Formats: sequence, structure tokens, C-alpha cells
Amino acid sequence: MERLPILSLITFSPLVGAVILFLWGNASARAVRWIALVASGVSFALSLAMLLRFDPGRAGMQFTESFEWLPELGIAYRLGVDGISAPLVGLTTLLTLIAVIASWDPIRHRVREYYITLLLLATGMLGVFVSLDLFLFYVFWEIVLIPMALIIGIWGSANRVYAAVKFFLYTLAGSLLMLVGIVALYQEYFQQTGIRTLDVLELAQGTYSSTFQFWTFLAFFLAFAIKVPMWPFHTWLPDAHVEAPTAGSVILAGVLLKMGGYGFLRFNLPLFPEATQRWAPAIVVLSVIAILYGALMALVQRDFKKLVAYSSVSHMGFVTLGIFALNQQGLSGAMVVMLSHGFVTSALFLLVGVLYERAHTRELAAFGGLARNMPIFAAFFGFFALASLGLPGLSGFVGEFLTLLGGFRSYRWAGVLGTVVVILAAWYMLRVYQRVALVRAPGEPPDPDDPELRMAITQGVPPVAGGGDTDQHTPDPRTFPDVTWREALTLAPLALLTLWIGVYPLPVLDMIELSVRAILAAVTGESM
Amino acid sequence: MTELSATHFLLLSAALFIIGMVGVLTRRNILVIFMCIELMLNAVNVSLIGFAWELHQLTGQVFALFVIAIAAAEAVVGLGIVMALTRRADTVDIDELRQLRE
Amino acid sequence: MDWQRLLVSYFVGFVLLNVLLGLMAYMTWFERRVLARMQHRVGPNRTGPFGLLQPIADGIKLLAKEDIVPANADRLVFLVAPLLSFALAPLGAAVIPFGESLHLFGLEIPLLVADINVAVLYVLALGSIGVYGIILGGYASGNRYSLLGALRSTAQVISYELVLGLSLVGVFILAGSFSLQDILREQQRVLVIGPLTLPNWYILSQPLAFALFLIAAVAETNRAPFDLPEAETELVAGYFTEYSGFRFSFYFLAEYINMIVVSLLAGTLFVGGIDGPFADGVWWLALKALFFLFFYVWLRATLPRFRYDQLMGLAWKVLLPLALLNIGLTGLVRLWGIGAL
Amino acid sequence: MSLQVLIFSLLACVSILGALGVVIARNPVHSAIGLVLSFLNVAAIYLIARAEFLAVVQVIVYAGAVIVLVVFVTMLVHPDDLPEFHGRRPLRIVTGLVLGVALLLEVAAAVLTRSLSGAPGPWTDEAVAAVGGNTQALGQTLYSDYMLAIQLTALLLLAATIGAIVLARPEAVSERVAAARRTLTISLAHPRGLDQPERPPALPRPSDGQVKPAGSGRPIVLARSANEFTEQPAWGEWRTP
Amino acid sequence: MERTVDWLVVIPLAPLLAAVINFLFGKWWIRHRAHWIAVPAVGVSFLTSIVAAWTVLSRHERLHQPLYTWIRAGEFHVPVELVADQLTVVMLLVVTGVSFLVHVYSIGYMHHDPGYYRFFAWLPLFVFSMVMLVLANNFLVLFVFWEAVGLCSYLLIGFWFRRRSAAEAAKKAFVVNRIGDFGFALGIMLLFTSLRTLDYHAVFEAIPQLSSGTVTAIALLLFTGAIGKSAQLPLFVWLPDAMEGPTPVSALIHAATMVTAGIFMVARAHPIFLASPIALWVVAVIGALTAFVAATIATTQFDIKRVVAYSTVSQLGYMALALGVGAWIPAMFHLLTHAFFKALLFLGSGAVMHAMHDELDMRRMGGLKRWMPLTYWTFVIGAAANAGIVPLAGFWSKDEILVGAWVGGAPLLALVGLVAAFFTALYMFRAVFLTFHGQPRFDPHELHPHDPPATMAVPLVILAIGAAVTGFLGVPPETGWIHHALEPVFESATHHKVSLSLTLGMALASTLVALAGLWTAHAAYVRGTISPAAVAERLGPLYRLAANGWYFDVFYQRSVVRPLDAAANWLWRTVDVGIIDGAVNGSARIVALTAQMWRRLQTGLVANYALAIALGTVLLVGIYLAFGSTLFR
Repeated sequence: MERLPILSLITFSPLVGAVILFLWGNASARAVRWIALVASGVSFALSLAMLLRFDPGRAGMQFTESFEWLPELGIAYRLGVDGISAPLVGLTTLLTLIAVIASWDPIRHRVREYYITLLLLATGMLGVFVSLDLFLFYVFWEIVLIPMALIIGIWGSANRVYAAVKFFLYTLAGSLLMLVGIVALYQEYFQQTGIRTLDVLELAQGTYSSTFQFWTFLAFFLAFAIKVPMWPFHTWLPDAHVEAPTAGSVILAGVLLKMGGYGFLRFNLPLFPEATQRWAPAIVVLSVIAILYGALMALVQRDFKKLVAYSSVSHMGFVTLGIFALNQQGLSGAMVVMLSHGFVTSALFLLVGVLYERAHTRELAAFGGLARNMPIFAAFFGFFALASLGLPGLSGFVGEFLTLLGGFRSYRWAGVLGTVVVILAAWYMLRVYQRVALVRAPGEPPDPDDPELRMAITQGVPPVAGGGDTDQHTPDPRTFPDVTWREALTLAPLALLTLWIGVYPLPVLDMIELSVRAILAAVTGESM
Repeated sequence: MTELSATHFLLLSAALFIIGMVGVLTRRNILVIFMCIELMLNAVNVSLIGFAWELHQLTGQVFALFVIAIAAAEAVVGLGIVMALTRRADTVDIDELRQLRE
Repeated sequence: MDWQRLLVSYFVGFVLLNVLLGLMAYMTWFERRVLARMQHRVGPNRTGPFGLLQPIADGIKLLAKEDIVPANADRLVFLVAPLLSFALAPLGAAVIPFGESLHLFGLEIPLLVADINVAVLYVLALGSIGVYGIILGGYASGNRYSLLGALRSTAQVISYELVLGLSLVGVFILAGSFSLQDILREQQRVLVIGPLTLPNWYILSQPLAFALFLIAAVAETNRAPFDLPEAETELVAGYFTEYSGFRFSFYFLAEYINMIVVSLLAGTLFVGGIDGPFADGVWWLALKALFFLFFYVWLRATLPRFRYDQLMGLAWKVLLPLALLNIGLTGLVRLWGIGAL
Repeated sequence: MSLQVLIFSLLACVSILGALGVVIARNPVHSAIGLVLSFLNVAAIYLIARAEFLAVVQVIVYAGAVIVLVVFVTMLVHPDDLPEFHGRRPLRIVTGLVLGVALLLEVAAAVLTRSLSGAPGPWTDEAVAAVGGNTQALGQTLYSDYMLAIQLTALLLLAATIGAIVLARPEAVSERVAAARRTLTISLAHPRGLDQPERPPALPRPSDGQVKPAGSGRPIVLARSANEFTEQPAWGEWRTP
Repeated sequence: MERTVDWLVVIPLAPLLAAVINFLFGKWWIRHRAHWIAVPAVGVSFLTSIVAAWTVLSRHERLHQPLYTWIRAGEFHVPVELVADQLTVVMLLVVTGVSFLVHVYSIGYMHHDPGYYRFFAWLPLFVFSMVMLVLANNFLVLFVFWEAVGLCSYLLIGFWFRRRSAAEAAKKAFVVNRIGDFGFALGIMLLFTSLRTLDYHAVFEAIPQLSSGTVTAIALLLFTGAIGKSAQLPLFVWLPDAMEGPTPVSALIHAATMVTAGIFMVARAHPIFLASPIALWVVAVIGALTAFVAATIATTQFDIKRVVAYSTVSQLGYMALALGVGAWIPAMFHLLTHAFFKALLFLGSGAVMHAMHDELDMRRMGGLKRWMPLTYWTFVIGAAANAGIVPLAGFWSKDEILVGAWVGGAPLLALVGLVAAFFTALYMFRAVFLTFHGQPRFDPHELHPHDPPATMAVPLVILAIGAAVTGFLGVPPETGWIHHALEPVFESATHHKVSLSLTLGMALASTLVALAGLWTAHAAYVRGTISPAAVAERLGPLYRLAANGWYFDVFYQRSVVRPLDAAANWLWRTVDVGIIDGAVNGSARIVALTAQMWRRLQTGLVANYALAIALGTVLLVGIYLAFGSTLFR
């Protein structure tokens, strides 16, 4: 059947935009933005069509495309999505679109280069999710690295070069290990069957010795663990997030981290079932550490973005916990957490960006009482903060509960320790919400009807000044205008999706279900 | 050794090549080094033509032709570099040209 | 082995060389006379009838002069350079066919010193080697004027040699050979176009190439209006400022021999060489060469000297593209078979 | 020993002498003369090997163009201040000679102990003559079997030409490169240049009563009339009226 | 017995729609008309609840409405279904009824607030959440709305977000609740891992299969949730602080409905608790202790709302005690009556605050009876009901609890309850006397206290009537209307035969205790025969203990919050930045240093490079000559 190569179209339409921008040397900033918008919009629309036509009743790959590329080496251009990658493709295109819109005003320098980089990044990310050939996958995996490092390193804030280099080297170290793993796997499969192939699905059919599995698993694992990032490979993340521009953070948190989780699901589990079982307890330990550690770190951050970044570490800990719990709830939950984290954390970064645009600082101490002059901002922020702390009815809860349930089923202690984080998450998220949106601006006196003022008058207790100690002089938060319609446009779809996943996650869960079941069957060796 | 054979060409080629190499190694003037490199390339041509002649092939000549073309290209670029270098560093002494270090 | 042929060639060459030297000597006389006429002067007329003995007197004078080597000079090179120039100059004539073979004493004597199948390239190669005479002479003098003259000359000669070579490519394409014999043979054919019967001279089919060749040849021989290397007003006398006596005469000789060789070459390549009405023969070639030599003098008398940048600009920006255009056109014509002349 | 070998040996000897001259001569122009000598003899050797076209090309390209260029450049760059006039490096000469001798021995050993083992090709003298000579044969081979290679070579020469122009005219080219960079380059520099945009130093206010010193320390004096202006010395001491 | 209907969803849907509309369009469009949306919606909800209650109670059938499947992952299957049985409808009536009244009251109370629309968005949202909590058919959905009411509580406590105290209180409420939820969630997970289902019915069926250890663990974990939500010891600290919210909120959420969610949940899950005597014992002990501790604290507070708040904690303790001793129906009965009189008390104190311009300190009130008779009388009814004065609502329900405790095998706990009852009467009437009796301790010329407007007065009156008469739902004891209504739910629970003499005796005892408290309060604050200051002086440490809330807050601050902060800070600065990141940067530095060393090989001298090339050539050719035949064939 001659079908539309929809996955290729999705993947490469941003690239087309990038090429147009590249060739059109003297495009005005306005034209550049519109071109980027159209390119990412087309990609998004196509991915929506793809998701709508996706058949959740089939476990295997759908919309597959394949043609030989380097047949002597067994390298082919193979694309396809299943229930695991399809939602992530949708997430990626959506966040790319949002990133394009979110960069509309904040990026004022080297606009054309910026959007070229962004679109290139989009193609790379989409390629990672749709490619079924290890070679292709690796290529896309590495393609992602460079634009992201550029975005951090060029359009970032003060310490950006350090962050960019750290991000680049850290993740590159991981992916090189993965390359070693890929080559080893390729060779091993060739020696066993005499077939040279890099087709993931075919490689998964092979049986490998346990020692081989053990080490190759490790090679793949490290690449993905750094990307996720798991404790203790997480230290690039706060730096990268803090220095990246808003859209960069959005993409980084929303999509790049998912590539790690996706890698586990797509490669580590089906390819090395035995090693997965052997490594799982250790990884679960790391995951639980990450969950708690990230939350504790978030508790003491003074930088808004760093706080969100550490909360990402915590959330991604749920993902790995769910995956290596190795049961249906855990895996499905991990997928939902990935999606949810994509929406929620991206939105939080957008919100930080909104503030940064106005205050040019991310110090929490510089803010306060924003709910009065920025009610829409406060509403969005509150919404996403609640989603982030796992309030039921919003997307965070579904995933977290499923992963914790999965973890609890497999490792009781892991579930218990992981659940502790619901307290910590509430604590740090509400703390920062109060800090930023509630009470009063720094230095602002209490309102006339405030009991604090009454206490001050009647008992001589001086009111606690709002805000905290900041080194630099920052603008008064009371003068900040509320979110612009464009900013609201980036936030609203994320809010709707967050609510949708929270209230009616069934379509997503159904989409994931069979694919996850197939992976589980591969790992545990049970039939479906 | 009584009849002319490829061996003669080869020995001549070797001699020229090694003289060129020694020149490259020992001289300080970048232009002389340049000439020595040309000498080495030419030496290679000698052996190519020798083989071509011995074996009734034209391939050797063809390749010699390419070598000449490439040598010409190399000369043009190399001399351009020398010009630029002397314009900047005011010397042709390779012991003083250390830009490669940084 | 054909020792005989070698000997015959040697003999022919010897004769040719002597003829050339003689011609050269009277070329100077010819030039001075013609130039003088053009400038409403008389010219040399005291030494012998019509001043015909003037070249001999000049030669004796030069040979009798002291051979001065400047203290600053690179002695060996200084001494060798003019010899090089002089030695290379007549070699070009060796490949020019002066007619069909003669049969004397039971021997076949070709009126040609050497029939090389890369004859034209050989001439070009000689031209490029000839540069060394100039550049080494200029360098060895240890004199800035000389050096500058030499550099100018080198750049000029290299540039125009390129034009020269490329202008000939059209001829090569039509003739399908580098050999002058072949080229000549091609031109001896008769071209019949309708009612016209024309000789197949390449001046007709390659007019552009001919023009280019002529210009380039003038420049190649450092003659006016391209005589920049020896521009007296700017560079004293260019690369041979420091030369005197017979070494100077070598350069002088080389220049005139070059002129003659180039004229012969032009005559052979474009206007049919020995081909002509009534009876083919060396006299036709001589006539044609004489015309070109006259042309040289004519130019000298008529045109002022080029400025240096104009000179180079002309070569690279005008002549070279035209030469390439000519090649392209000729190639196309040949490819489409129209030129199956 | 045949005549051929004799001629060959003669030419080879001169050629090697020329090559030695290249290496030994202190003056690069002498080196160049040696090189030309060597090349011419090698060209003659080509003639022995029935490679007439190559022989001529060797002369035209190597002797006539490349070496002329070298000599040209030699004369352009400080002809009186050549490195070898400041002494040589004995250690380097010794190492070079040792290496050279070692390689020579190795190659000689290789050449003399082995024999040619290729199959003879089709281009016998008769075959070459049949197509009209060496040039024609070479042309046919070149433009059929080596079509792509020759086109690539052409491209290479073009690139080299452009490269040489770029290298030789840096001042003109830098502007052109900058213009190209403006349209086609993604720069890695930060858009704002510096992290903290450096503020220009505050200009002295008119009320400060100070005159900003010029580069040489001379005060800038505003001329009130053309006469006054011409009276100021362009260089040197400031005259107090 | 079970009937599937399709109108049950109206009960939650109406307030949800109101909330959404008010939230989205309130600020710019609806503004001060917000109540026109919220109040009718809750009214509809209330009427539908009545219909549901009538259907369920009269026909003895369960109503059931499946909505959709929420989560499906493997065998983990969570449908959203609405189920109304007897327990549910009683709760529904309480929730929607009180909510309706509070909504009406809020029209007047919140009238001048700039966040009026917001208030009328959050309040219906709470109603929705609470109703869904009650109607849920499985533990996870219960948990979802459990958290949702927590959210509403957060939003409403922090309603005046510009006040630091309000923001802090809201955060504290949420976080402390989360501690309870942590246990609750674990309980649900354990339940699922053990039984592979979360559906009430299926779970209760399967309980006997479980080992007693597991059941106890599940029960205790679930009860942790209840501790948090229903403000039991040791997690009650959030509730008094929650008084920073507007008073209607306190009335509705922190007295009448939300805090009883814990009680409701335990009652709902009673088969699990019944299977674990240890868990029941824990519930009872914690309940009794909470009742006592909170009562003592309430006695020492001066903030009128705090008094009422601690009273709530104390009353919730009673309910927990009832649950623990197996007196399920009395617990629910007390829940019902408590809803009325506590809502009344809060609304009454709200009226006082309204009149006193947000003054909360009873030491600056006094003599208000004169200006606010309606408020006074309704407040007295509420206080008396709370104190358990015959024949008001509180008397009947509390009496049943004490009886239940006595016969349930915990006479000691019943005695604790009695002691607490003394304090209850004491602090309730202390509040009444301090507020309404005596001379005004404020300047009447500046403040002109007056009775509230009709929208506030009508709910007060209705609630007062409710507080007065709802007790009769449980009369006669053990066989009242309420008992019959709830009987089917708790049929599996064991029933103790209660003798009439015991009932009467306990009634007498509690009445005496209550009157003693009343007398003490009168003596201290009206007649002045007892000096409260002197008593406080005499009791010394004990007084300070009570006045400072038994130092729970201090303890948490010192032993949990600050150490955790410090530990996190240490982890960040030492472990994260120092060790982990240090290792990363350190390895980078090592590479850089090594590279610096290698760099020396790069001399920049072309001659050296050429030499290296030549050397390499010589070596390669040598190798080729020596080993070529073996290496390269």
C-alpha cells in the first residue's frame, strides 16, 4: 500500500524550515519567526493526524517506513512508532511549536540562527523517537546534542558557556558509551546469525549471553541515565537549565530528558531482558535516591530555575523507578509521567521565563505578591505547581501514582520511600508558590486589614518584610504586567493537556498499554 | 643492467626522492623546502613513467600527469601561504614560524 | 641505426642556425631603417651602401667592449644568464618546416631539423625556459632596477605565455595534432565554399586565435608596446642594465632571434607557411615572416608603451577569457561536425 | 651497455647533481637553478621513456611555471636576508642525512632484490603510433578512463587558484569573507558580545572644564577661524602663543 | 437492591459547572454577580441530594451511576462510578445542606471582598470535591477527591493571599494533610497489591483472605490519612491555623464537612478496621487523646475562632473514639449533629467578627448581647449543643459515643471523654461569656456592633434550629431514625447490647459534667468568683502547655522542618556541589592537565613534524621490508 510517509514528513518538516531560513540570508526577524512557526506548526499538525490515526489495538510498529540505506552494513532508513513513541512524538512537536512561540519576544538577537538551531533540534528529537534503526537513532541522538548546546551556549545567560560545555561533554560521554554498545551488539548479532543488521526489532529477537547482556546493558544504560538524568549523573541538568533560554529549558526538560526514558523502554528492556532483571534493583535504588534527593535539593534552592530543574530530577526518578519496577503499572506510569512532566515542567519553565522577561533575575527573593498584579500568571503558576506536586485530577498524579504503585509492587521499600516525596513536593512547590505569587512584594507594607499590621500596631511586632535578601537591585514586582496573550497562548494548551491527562488519561493509557505489555513480555519472558 | 629497465628509473627516482627528503629535513628556508618537495614529487613521477614504459601502460603517465597538476596546485597555494606568512611574520625561516603551535 | 638521418638533421640545423644569425643581424638594420623612415629620418646609411655594413660594425664594437661584472653580482649566474637566453632562442626554429624534403646525393633531406609530434608544445616550452635568462640575469646583477625589470618581465612572459598557448588550442583542435608538419599539411588543403576557393589557412577559420597569438607573441618577445622589462624611462634598461659588451649582445641577439622565430611560427601556424599561390616553397614563408617582422617594427613605431597594470589586466581580463571563448567555440564547432573542413 | 643506458645514465647523473645542488646551495636562487637543471634532465629521460607529452608538460609546468613562481617569490621576500646565511643546524643535518641514507638503503634493497611482476599492457610502441602518437594515446586514455579524475583535477586547480588569490590578497578578501559571513554563518559568539554589556566610559561634562587629551597627548584645540587652524603645527611641540 | 440511575451526577456536576464558570469568567465579567451562579448550583445539588436520600432511605436501595473508566493499566483498573448508599446520602445531605447555607451566608459576609468571584469559584469547587469524595465507589477515586478537598482547603485558607499568616496557614494545611495522604496512598497501594482491586465492595468481600498483619497495616495506613484530614493527634496542628481563611470557609470546610472526611472514610472502610482489632484500638486511643488534648487547648485560647477550631478538633476526637470502639452509627450521628452546631458556631463568630470589624480577640469584646441578640441566641444554642446540654443535638450524639466506648470495652477512654466533655462545656461557655456578657472591652463609640443582614441571619437561624433538633434523629438511643437509616451499612459490625440503665447513667454523668463546666465558666467569667489568671498562675507549666497547643508546632519546627532544611542544604552544598559536581569538574580538570602535558609535543616547528614524518616513513618501509611478506599478504 502506498501511504503517505507521515513520520518522515513530521520529522523533516522542521528541517525544511531550517533550510529555508538558512538559505534566506537576510530574512527579517518577523519573517524568520513566521517561517519557524509554520514549519513547526506543520510538524505538529501532521503529528496530530498521526496520533488520531494511531491504532491502539495493535502492539507493533505503525506507520512504518523502510528503505535500504547501506545494505552491506545492514543500515536502513527505518521509521515507525508504537504506543511508546507516538505520544512522545506528539509531545515533541507540541513543545517545539510552543518553544517557537515562546521565543517570539525574548529572542531578539541572532533570530535567524536561533530558529535554525531550534528547528534542527526539533528534527533531531523527532528522529530519535521515530527511528527504528540503531544507526539512524544514534545519528539523530547526536544531532540533538549540538543545537541544544548551541542554544544554551549562545542564547543563554551569564555562565552559559560552562553550562553548554558541561552539558555537551556529559551527554556526549554517555552517548559514546552507547555507540560502543551499539557496535558490540551489531557484532554479536552478526556472529550469532550471520546477518548484519541494526534493526532494533530484529536485534531484539536475538539471544545474548548473560555476560554480554550485562555489559552492553550498562553501556546503553549510562547513555540514557545521563540523559534522564539519574542520580548521580544529574549535575549537568541544573546548570544547563539555569543558563538556557526559556525555550531551551522547555525543550530540554520537555523532550530531551524523555529521550533517556524512551531509550530505556525501546532499547535496554527489549534487547537485554536478562540484564534488565539483574540490574533492576540497583537502578531502582538510584531512582529512589533521585526522587528524594531531587526533592530535597529543590527544597533549598534560591534560584527559581534551579528549583524546577531539581524537581525535574525528582520527577524523572519516577520514570526510572516505574520502568525498572518491571510491571504494567510501573511502565505505563513511567510513560504518563514522561508526558506529564513534559507538559508541567515545560510550563513551569515558561512561567519562569515570563518572570525573567520582566525582572531579569531568577532569584526567588526578588519576587513576591505577584498574584495581585499578575492574576493570570498566578493562576497558571498555581495550576502547574499543583500539577507538579502531583495533585489528583492533574496529569502528574496519574503517572506518579502508577509508578509508585508499580514500584511498590516490585520493591515495597521503594514504593514507601518514593511516596515520601508527595510531602516534599508539596512543601517545596507551595513554598515557591507562596514566595513568588502570594503575600507581598519585597519591602511592601501589609494591607490595612492584615492581622500582621494589627499585631504591629497593638503589640509592636514589626511586620515581616516581604521578599528576602537579594544581592542585586531588581525591579519592583508590583510593576510587572500580567502575561501577554502570546505567553498565555503557550501556557494554555499545556494546561488543557495537563487537565486532560489528569481527568481522562484513558486514551493515552490505552495507546501505551499494548506496547508496554509487549516489552514486559520480552523482559519477563512471559507470554502476553 | 645492460638494458634499460624500470630498475634504472626506480633508482633514479629513489635518489631524487631521498635527496629531496634530506633537503626538506635539513634546510631552514621555507622556499628551498618547497623546492625539495617539488623534487620529491618529481621523483615519484620518474618511477611512474619508468613503470609505464616498462609495462607498456599509459596509467603511469596519466598519474604522472595528475601529480604534475597537483604539484602545480600545491605550488600555487604553498607560495600564496609563503607570501602571506612573510607579509605577516617577515621571515621565511621555518624555525621562526611557530604559528602552528597555538 | 639511422646515423645518417641524425647527421642530416644536424647539418640542416647548422645551416638554419647560421641563416638565422645572419638574418638577425640584418633584422637590426631593417628595423632601424624602417623605423627611421616612419619617423621621417634616414637611419643608418654611412657604413656601407644603405648602411648595410652597420650590423657588422655594431657586432665588432660590442665584441670589443670590456666585459664588466658588477661587484655586487652573483657572478656565476650573471655570466651564464645571457648565454642561456641566447642559446634557447634559435631552438624554436628547429621544428619549423621550410618545405618538402629535398633529394640530394641519394639522401632524403627534410627541410626541417626535427619532426616532433609535440612541436608546438616544444616551442612553448622553450619560451617558458627562456624566462630564466631574463629573471636570472636581472637577479644576478645585484641591482634593483634589474631585479624589478626581471620580475616584471617574468610576470609578463608567464601571463602571455598562457594566452599564447591557449590561443593555439583552437588550431590544435582543428588540426588534431601538435605537430607543425601536420598543421601545415592541413593548411595546404584547399577549401571550396560555393564559388569561392580558399586556402585552408587558419587565419580564416581562427581569426580570433590569430589576433590573440599576435598580441601574445609581441608581449612574449618583450617588444613594443609591451617592452616593459627594458623600459628605459623607468628602469634604466630593465634586466640588462648592468650588462655590457658581448653579454649584452647575447640578450640583444636573443630578442631578435625570438622575433624571427615567432614570425616564422605565426606564418606556419596561421597563414599556411610554405603554402602559397603558384608554387609552394620556403619563399612564401620568408615573405610572410618578413611581413610579421615589419609588423613588429610598425607597432614599435606606432604605439606607446603600456602601463604595467594595464598590461597584466589585458592579459588576464581580456585576452585569457577571449582565448577560452575561442576554445569553447572551436570545440563546439568541431563537436557538431560543422568544422569538418 | 647500450646507448640508451648511456644516455640515461648521463641524464640521470646531471639530474642528481642538480638535485644535490638544490639541497646544498646556500642561495635559494642557485637551488632553483639546480632544480630546473634536474627537471630538464628528467624531462629528457621522459623522452627516452617515450612520454613526449609528459616531457613537454614537465618543462612547461614544472620548469616554466612552478619554479619560475618559486624564484619569483624568492625575489619578492627579502632576497638579502636568507636563513641559511645565519648558519645551519648541524644536528638537523646529521639526522636528515642519517634518515636519508637509511631510506636510501631500504629502497635500494627493495628495488634491487625484487623484480617487476606486472603484466604488460596494450600500449606498445606500435599501438601508440597507431593512434597518432603519445599525445593522442594519452588523450584518449585520459578522457575516457580518467574522465572523472581529470574533472576533479580541474576543480582542484580552480580551488587552488582561488585559494592563492585569497592568500595573496588578504586585505581585500577579509572584507569579502566578512560579507559572506554576515549572510551564511552562524556565529558562536554571544549576541550581546559580553555578558554584562560594558558601559561606555562617561563623557566628561562640558562643565568639567577639561579638554580630553588626544592620542599623542596634545590637546585638541578648536580653531575659531581658518587662519588660526593653519597656524597650529601639525606635529611636534605645542607652541604657546 | 442496586439501581443504576443517571441523575446522580447532577449532584457534583452543578457545583462543578458553577465553579468553572465563576473561575473563568468571574474576574472580568461576572464579578459581584458570582453568587447568582454558585448558590443556585449548590441548591440544585442539595435538592438532588434530598431526592437521592429519599430514594435510598425509603426504598432501601443503593443508587449507582457509572461514569467512565479513569485509569487502566494492566490489572489496575479504576472506573469512576457514583454510588449512593445510606452512609453516602447522610453525608450528602450534610454536605450539600450546610454548604447551601454557608453559600447563602457568604453572600453577605464576603460582599465587599475584591475576590468575591474567586470565593464563589472555590466554594462550589469544594462542594463538588466533597460530594465526589462521598459518592466514590473505590479507594482511588476517594483518594483523588480527598486530595481535591485538600486543594480547596488550601485555596480557601489562603484566600486572603496577601496576608503572610494566611499563606503560611494554607501551605501548612496542605503539607500536613499530605503527610496523612502519604499513609493513605501507601494504604491504597498495599490494598491493591494484596487484593488486585480497589473497589469498595470487592475489597470488603476479600478482606477475610488477608493475613491479620496486612489488614492491620492497611487499616493503620488508611487511618493515617484520616489523622491528617480529620486533624487527629499528632497532625491536628493545621486546623487551628486554618482559621486564617474567611469564616464561612472555616464553617463549611474546617468544621462541618471536610474534616469529617476522615471519619467518613474510616466508617466507609469499617470492614477493614473490623478485621484488625489493633487498628481499632489505635483509632480509639488517638480519638480519645485528641478529644482531651484539643479541649484543654481550647480552654486557654483567646481567639474566638481558635476556640471553635480546637473545639472542632476535640469533637473529631470524639468521633474517632466512637469509630475506634465500634460505635459506627454514633460516630456518624455525631458527625451529623456536629456539622450543624459547629457550622453555627463558626457562622456566629463570623457574625461577631463582621460586627467587630474583624476583631478576633475575645479580650477586646464583651457585652455584645446587647447589640446582637440574634447572634447571641443562636451562638448560645450552638455552644450548648457543643457542650452537650440536654436536649440539644450534641447531647444525644456525644452521649451515645460515651456509651459506645463504655460498652465497647474501653471504659477508660469513656472517662477521658467525660473529662473532655467538662472542658468542652468550660471553653464553650467561656467563649460565650467573654464575648457576649459583661461590659464591652472596646469603645462602643467607635464600633457599632449590630446583627448581621438577612443573608447571614437566615442561615444562622436555620442552623440553630438544626443544632437544636437534629439530636432527635437519634432518639431514642439505639433505635432512632438515624440508626435505622444507617443500619444496613454497618450490618457486619458487632452490636453491643446496651442496657437502659447504662444509657441513663451515662447521660446523667455527661449532663453533670457539662453543667459543671458551665458553672465553672460562669463563675470565672461572669460572677468572677474564680480568677482565671490565678488559676493559670497556679497551674503554671500545665497552663503554658495547653496555651501553646502542647508544643506540637514547636516540636515540628525544631525536630522536622529545620533539620530537614539544614540537611537538604548540607546535601546541596556538600554532596551535590561538592562531591558529585566536584567529581565531574575534577575529571574535566584532570583531562585538561593531561592535555597540557601532551601539548608540549606540539612544538609548532615544521621541521620537527617533517622529521617525524620521515622517521615514520623510514620505519614503515623498514617494517615492510622485514615483515612485508607476512604482514601484508
